[in-house]
Amino acid sequence: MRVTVNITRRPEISDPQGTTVKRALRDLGYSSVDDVRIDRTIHLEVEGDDPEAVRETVSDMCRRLLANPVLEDFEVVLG
Amino acid sequence: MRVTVNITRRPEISDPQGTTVKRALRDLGYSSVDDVRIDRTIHLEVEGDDPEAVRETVSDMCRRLLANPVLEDFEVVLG
Amino acid sequence: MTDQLLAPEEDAYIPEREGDPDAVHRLLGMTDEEFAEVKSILGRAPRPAELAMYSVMWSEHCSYKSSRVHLGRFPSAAPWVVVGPGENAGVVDIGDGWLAAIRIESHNHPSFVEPYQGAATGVGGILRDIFTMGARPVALWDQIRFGPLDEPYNRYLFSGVVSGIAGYGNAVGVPTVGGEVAFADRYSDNPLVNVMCLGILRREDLVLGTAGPDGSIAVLLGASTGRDGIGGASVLASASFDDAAATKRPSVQVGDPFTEKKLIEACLELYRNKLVLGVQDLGAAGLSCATSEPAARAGMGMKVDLDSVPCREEGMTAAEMLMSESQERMMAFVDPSKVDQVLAIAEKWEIEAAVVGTVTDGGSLDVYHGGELIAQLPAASLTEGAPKLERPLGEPHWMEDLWGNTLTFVTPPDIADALLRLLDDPSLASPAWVYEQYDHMLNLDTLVGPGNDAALIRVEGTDKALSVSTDGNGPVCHLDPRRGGARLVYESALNVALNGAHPLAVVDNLNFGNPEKPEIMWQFRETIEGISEACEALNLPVVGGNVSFYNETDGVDIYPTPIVGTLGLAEPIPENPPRHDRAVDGMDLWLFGPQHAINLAGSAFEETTFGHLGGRPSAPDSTMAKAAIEMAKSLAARGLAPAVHDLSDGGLAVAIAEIAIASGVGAVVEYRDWRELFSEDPHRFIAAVSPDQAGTVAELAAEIGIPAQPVGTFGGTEIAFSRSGRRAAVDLGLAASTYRNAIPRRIQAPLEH
Amino acid sequence: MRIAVVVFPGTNCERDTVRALTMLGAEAELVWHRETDLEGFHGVVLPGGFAHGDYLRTGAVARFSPVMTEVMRMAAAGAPVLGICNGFQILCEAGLLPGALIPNRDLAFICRHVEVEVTDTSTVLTATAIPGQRMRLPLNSYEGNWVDPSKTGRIVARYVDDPNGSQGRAAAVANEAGNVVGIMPHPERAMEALLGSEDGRVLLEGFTSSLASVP
Ligand SMILES: Nc1ncnc2c1ncn2[C@@H]1O[C@H](COP(=O)(O)OP(=O)(O)O)[C@@H](O)[C@H]1O
Ligand SMILES: [Mg+2]
Repeated sequence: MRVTVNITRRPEISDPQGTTVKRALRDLGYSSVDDVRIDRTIHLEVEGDDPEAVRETVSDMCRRLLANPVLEDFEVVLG
Repeated sequence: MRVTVNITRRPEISDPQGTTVKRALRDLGYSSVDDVRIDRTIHLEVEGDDPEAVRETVSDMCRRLLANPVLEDFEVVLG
Repeated sequence: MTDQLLAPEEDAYIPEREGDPDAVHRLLGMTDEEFAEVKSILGRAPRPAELAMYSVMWSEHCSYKSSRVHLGRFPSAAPWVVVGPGENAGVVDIGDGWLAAIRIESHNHPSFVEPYQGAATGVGGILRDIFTMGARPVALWDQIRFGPLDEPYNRYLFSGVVSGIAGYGNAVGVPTVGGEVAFADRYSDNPLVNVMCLGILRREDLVLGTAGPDGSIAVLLGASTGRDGIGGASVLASASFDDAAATKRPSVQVGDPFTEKKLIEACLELYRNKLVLGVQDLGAAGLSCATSEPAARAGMGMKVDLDSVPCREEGMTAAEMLMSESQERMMAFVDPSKVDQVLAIAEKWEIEAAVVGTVTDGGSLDVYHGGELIAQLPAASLTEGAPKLERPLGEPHWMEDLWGNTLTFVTPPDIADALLRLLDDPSLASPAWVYEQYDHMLNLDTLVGPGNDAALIRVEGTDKALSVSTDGNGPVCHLDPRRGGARLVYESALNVALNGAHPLAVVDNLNFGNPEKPEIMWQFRETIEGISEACEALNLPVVGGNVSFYNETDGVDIYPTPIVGTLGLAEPIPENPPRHDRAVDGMDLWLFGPQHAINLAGSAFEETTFGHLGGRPSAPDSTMAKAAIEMAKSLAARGLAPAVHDLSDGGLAVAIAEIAIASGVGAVVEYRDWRELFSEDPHRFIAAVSPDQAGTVAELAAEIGIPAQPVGTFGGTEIAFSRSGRRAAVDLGLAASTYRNAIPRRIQAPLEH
Repeated sequence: MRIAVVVFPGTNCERDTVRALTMLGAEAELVWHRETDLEGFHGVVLPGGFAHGDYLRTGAVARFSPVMTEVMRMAAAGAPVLGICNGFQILCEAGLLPGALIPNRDLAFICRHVEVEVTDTSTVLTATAIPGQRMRLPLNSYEGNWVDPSKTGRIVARYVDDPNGSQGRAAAVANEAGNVVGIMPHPERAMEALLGSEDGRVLLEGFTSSLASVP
C-alpha cells in the first residue's frame, strides 16, 4: 500500500532554507512571494491491506525515526 | 494565495537517502516496508488573485530556481 | 548456460543503409570506420551488447584515441617511480617503506550538465583511483574554472560545483586542502572541474588493476547497478558541450559519499588482510572497463555473468548493465579460497558484494545474460585494441597576430588603482569563500593548508611531509602553449619547494578544445612538448594524468588549459613551515630570481586594467628555475624566512599584498620600472626575512647563484610602492576587504539554472 | 581509564579523536556501532563525521545503532559522555541532550577556526577550564545551528561571534547532570600549535580527568 508522510517544521523553529529561498526568489524579481516554507515528504510502499494497521505502523515509524519531535510535526496519508 | 509545489526526484535517478532510510526502518523491525523515497514540498504564499497567472509565475520559479531540471520533476498545486 | 553465441542473424546489429545518421553505432558516437574495425576484429557483425562495449571503451574519454600518440612523449621513468602512467594512479617511493599515490581527473562535462552531482561524482571517481592502488586517500585538491560571476548561470555553476565538492569530500572524510579557482569568458558554458587526490600506503599494501591467474574470482563491491550515467562520463566527455547539455542530460549520476566511505574502509580492510590479487574501480564505461582492462593487463580473459550483478532497477538490458556508470563500485579479483572472507568484510561494512565472474586463459571476454552468451570478444580489443588517431595538427594562423598585439604605455598607470582592481578580480582574490566550505583539517596532518602556495601534508607518525601544488594558466597557455606548459611545471615545482620539499613527480590534466581542429591538436602537442622539456630539466617524471577534449561550445574552444600538479617530499619536516601569514613588522622584503622583469604579456594586470590579452610571455629558464627551487627549499628547511610567496597572477604587487593582508602588516617597496610590479615572469618569489638573517640569506643566494636582494620592508598600515620620491599607497584595511569580499559580494547576487 | 570512541558507518573523525586522547595519555579504543557491551569502559566519545551519511536528519539513524543502548546506560550511570560535532547531533537525536541541530544560517558548510568562550565549568568537558576562558577551535559543520524550543539546555560554551545562527550562540551544551556534553567545534583538532591552536587540550583534559570520578 502506498503511504505518504508529510513532515512539517514547527512554526516556532527557524527555517534557514525557507528564508534563503525566499530571498533568492525576491532577488530573481518575484516580489509577490510573501512566504516560503520547505518541508519533507516521504513516500513509502508498505505491505498490508488493513489501512488502520498500516497507518499505525507508519505513525510509529514517524515517532521513532522519520520525524524529530523537537522540530517537526507529521501527518500520515494513506494511498 | 497559498501555493504548494511538490518536487519529486525522477524515478531513474538513484536516491541514496531513500535507500538508507529503508534499510534503517527494516533494521528497526519494520519488515513490511518495500520502498522509501524522500521528496521536497515547498509551501509558498504568493500575492495575486488570478490563479492561472500565479500558477505560471510559480512554474517559472520552479524552472529557474526551486526544482533541479536535471534530477527532478515538479507539480504546482494552487491553494 | 549455453556457451554458444546465438546465430548471427538472430540479433546481430547490421547498420542501416550507409550514411544513415540514425544508425545505432553513430548514435553511440562510433564512426563508420570504427564500426568496420569492430566487424573485422569479430569477423562478424557485433551483437548489441558488444557494440555497446566497443562504443564506450573506444570513446575519446576511455581510449585516449586522439592523445595516446602524444602522451608517450612525457618522461615517466625515475628510480623512485613505483607505478607510472597506465594504472589507475601513479605511485612514487618516499622512503622507509612508504609510498605516495597521486592522480588527477577531469569532470568538466558532467559538471556542466549538473554542477553539484557532476563535481561530487568527480571527487568520488578520483578517490577510487587512489584506493584501488591500496592507498588510503589523505587529501584532495580541486581546480575549477567558470565564466564571469556577473552571469547568474555562472554563479549557479560555481556555487553548485563548490557545494558538490564539499558535500562529497567532507562526508567521505578526505580533506580538500587546496586547488585553484579562475574565471574567464572562455569558460562560460565550458566550466572546468578537475580534481586531484593523494594517497599514502605501505609498499607491501600496493595493489594493481590486474585480474590475476586463471580461475581468479571477480567480486563486484559497493553500490548496486542502475541505469544512471549510461554512456555518461565516456560518451559525454567525448562530444562538445552544446550536444552535452541538450541530449546527454538523462545520463546524470548521483554520488553517495556514504557508500563510498564504507567502500574505502572495506577495501582497505581487504588489503590489510591480503585478500585481493587486483582491484579495478568502476568509472567511465563501468563494467565494460572493469572487466576488460584488468583482464587485458593480465593477458587473460574472463567469463562474466550479468545475472548475478545486483541491480537497482528492474529489467535492465545487458547493454545497459555493461555501460552503466553507477557510482561507488569496485571490482576485486580474488583467489577462490578467499571469496568467503571478502564477502564477510563487505557484509560488515554494509555494502553489496557479488561474485560476477571468473578469470580465464586465452584472452576472450565472454559475457552471459539470462543464461546465454551475449558477448564474446578479445578483452584486449577494447583496450590496447582501441583506435589510435594521428589527428592533423597545424599552428593557428592567428598566433603571429596574437604575439604582435602588444600594449605600449605612454604614461604609467595609477598603481594603487591597478592593485585594487587586481585584488577585486575573482581569479586573484581570496578563495576563502571556496575552501572554508571544505573540510581541510581532517586527519590532523594538514601542516600548511589552503590559502598558501602549496599544501604540506604530514605522513602520520613519520618525519616526512608531502608538499603538493597544482597550477594552471589558460591565458598564458593560449598565448604560448609550449612556454605556458613548461612554466606551469616550474611554477608548481617552485611552490612545492617553498614548503622545504624536494619535487619528486608530476601529474597533468590536459583540458583542451575540439581535437578535430588542427589548431587544437597543435596546442595540445605544444603543451606536451613544453611540459616534457621542463620535467626533463628538473628530472621530474610524469606519473599520471588525464585528458579532456571537446571543451567547446558553439564552436568556441576554451583556452588550452593544462593543469600541472607536482608532488614533493619534505624530510625532515621544517619546524615552522613558511606561511603567508607569518610576516612581522620590521622584517625585510626580499625578492629572489630575476630582479627587473617587465614583460606583461598574458598578465592579470593587462587583463583587469585594459581587458587585453596579447603579446608573447617570457620563455622559462631552466637554470634559473633550479636555482629558485634550491633557494626556496633551503630557506624553508633552515627556517630563514617565516613568510614566502611565489610571484604568479598579479606579479610582485599582488604577492606582496597577499602576504601583507594575511599577516596584517603593511609593506613599503622600492621599484625602478612600474612594470616590475605587475610582470608575471617565472622563477621569482618573495620572502619576509628578519634583518639579522640578511647576511646568511645573501650568502646562501650567492652560493646557489640566484639574484636576491631586499626590495622593501614590512610595517605600517599601507601597502606602498615608491620610486625616486613618487609614492603610491593602498590602505591595508581597504586592500584586505577588497581581497576578501571579491567573491562573496558577487556570489550573493541571485543564481539561476 | 578506558574510553570508547564509537565508529558508526560514515563516522570520519574517529582516528583523530583517538590520536588526541592518546596524546593526553588516555586509553582510547575504537568501538564498532554494532557493539552491545561497553562494560569496562569509563567514558564514551561519539566523534565527528557523517554517521549513516547524515541522511534523513543528521544523527537520526545513528541513534538507533545497537551501541546506543549502552551509551544511554552509561550516561544514566553518570559516566562522562562526549559528542563532538556529528556526535553532538546524535546525542540530541537520542534525547540525551536537549534541542536539535539544523542547517547553518547561511546554508553553507563552515570549516575555519572560531573563538569560543567557556560559560560553565561544572561539566565533564569544561572541568579544568577557567570560567570565561576563550579558545580558538576549528568549526567544521553544515548542521551546527542548535535550536532548543524547551529552553532547558545548559550552554557550557558560546561562540564569541555567531557563525551559524546557533541559539544563544551555543557552541557546547550539557545535560542537567553535566556528564553528557555535546560540542560543535572540534577540540581534537586543536592539540598542536603547528596546526594552528592547542586550545582543545584543556577541554579533552577536562574530559579525561573526569573519568576518575565515575561511580
Ligand atoms: N595527460 C596524461 N599524462 C600522463 N598520463 C596520462 C594522461 N592522461 C591519461 N594518462 C594515463 O592513462 C591512464 C588511463 O587514464 P584514464 O582512462 O583517465 O584512467 P581511468 O580509467 O582510471 O579514468 C591513467 O593511468 C593515466 O595516468
Ligand atoms: Mg580509474
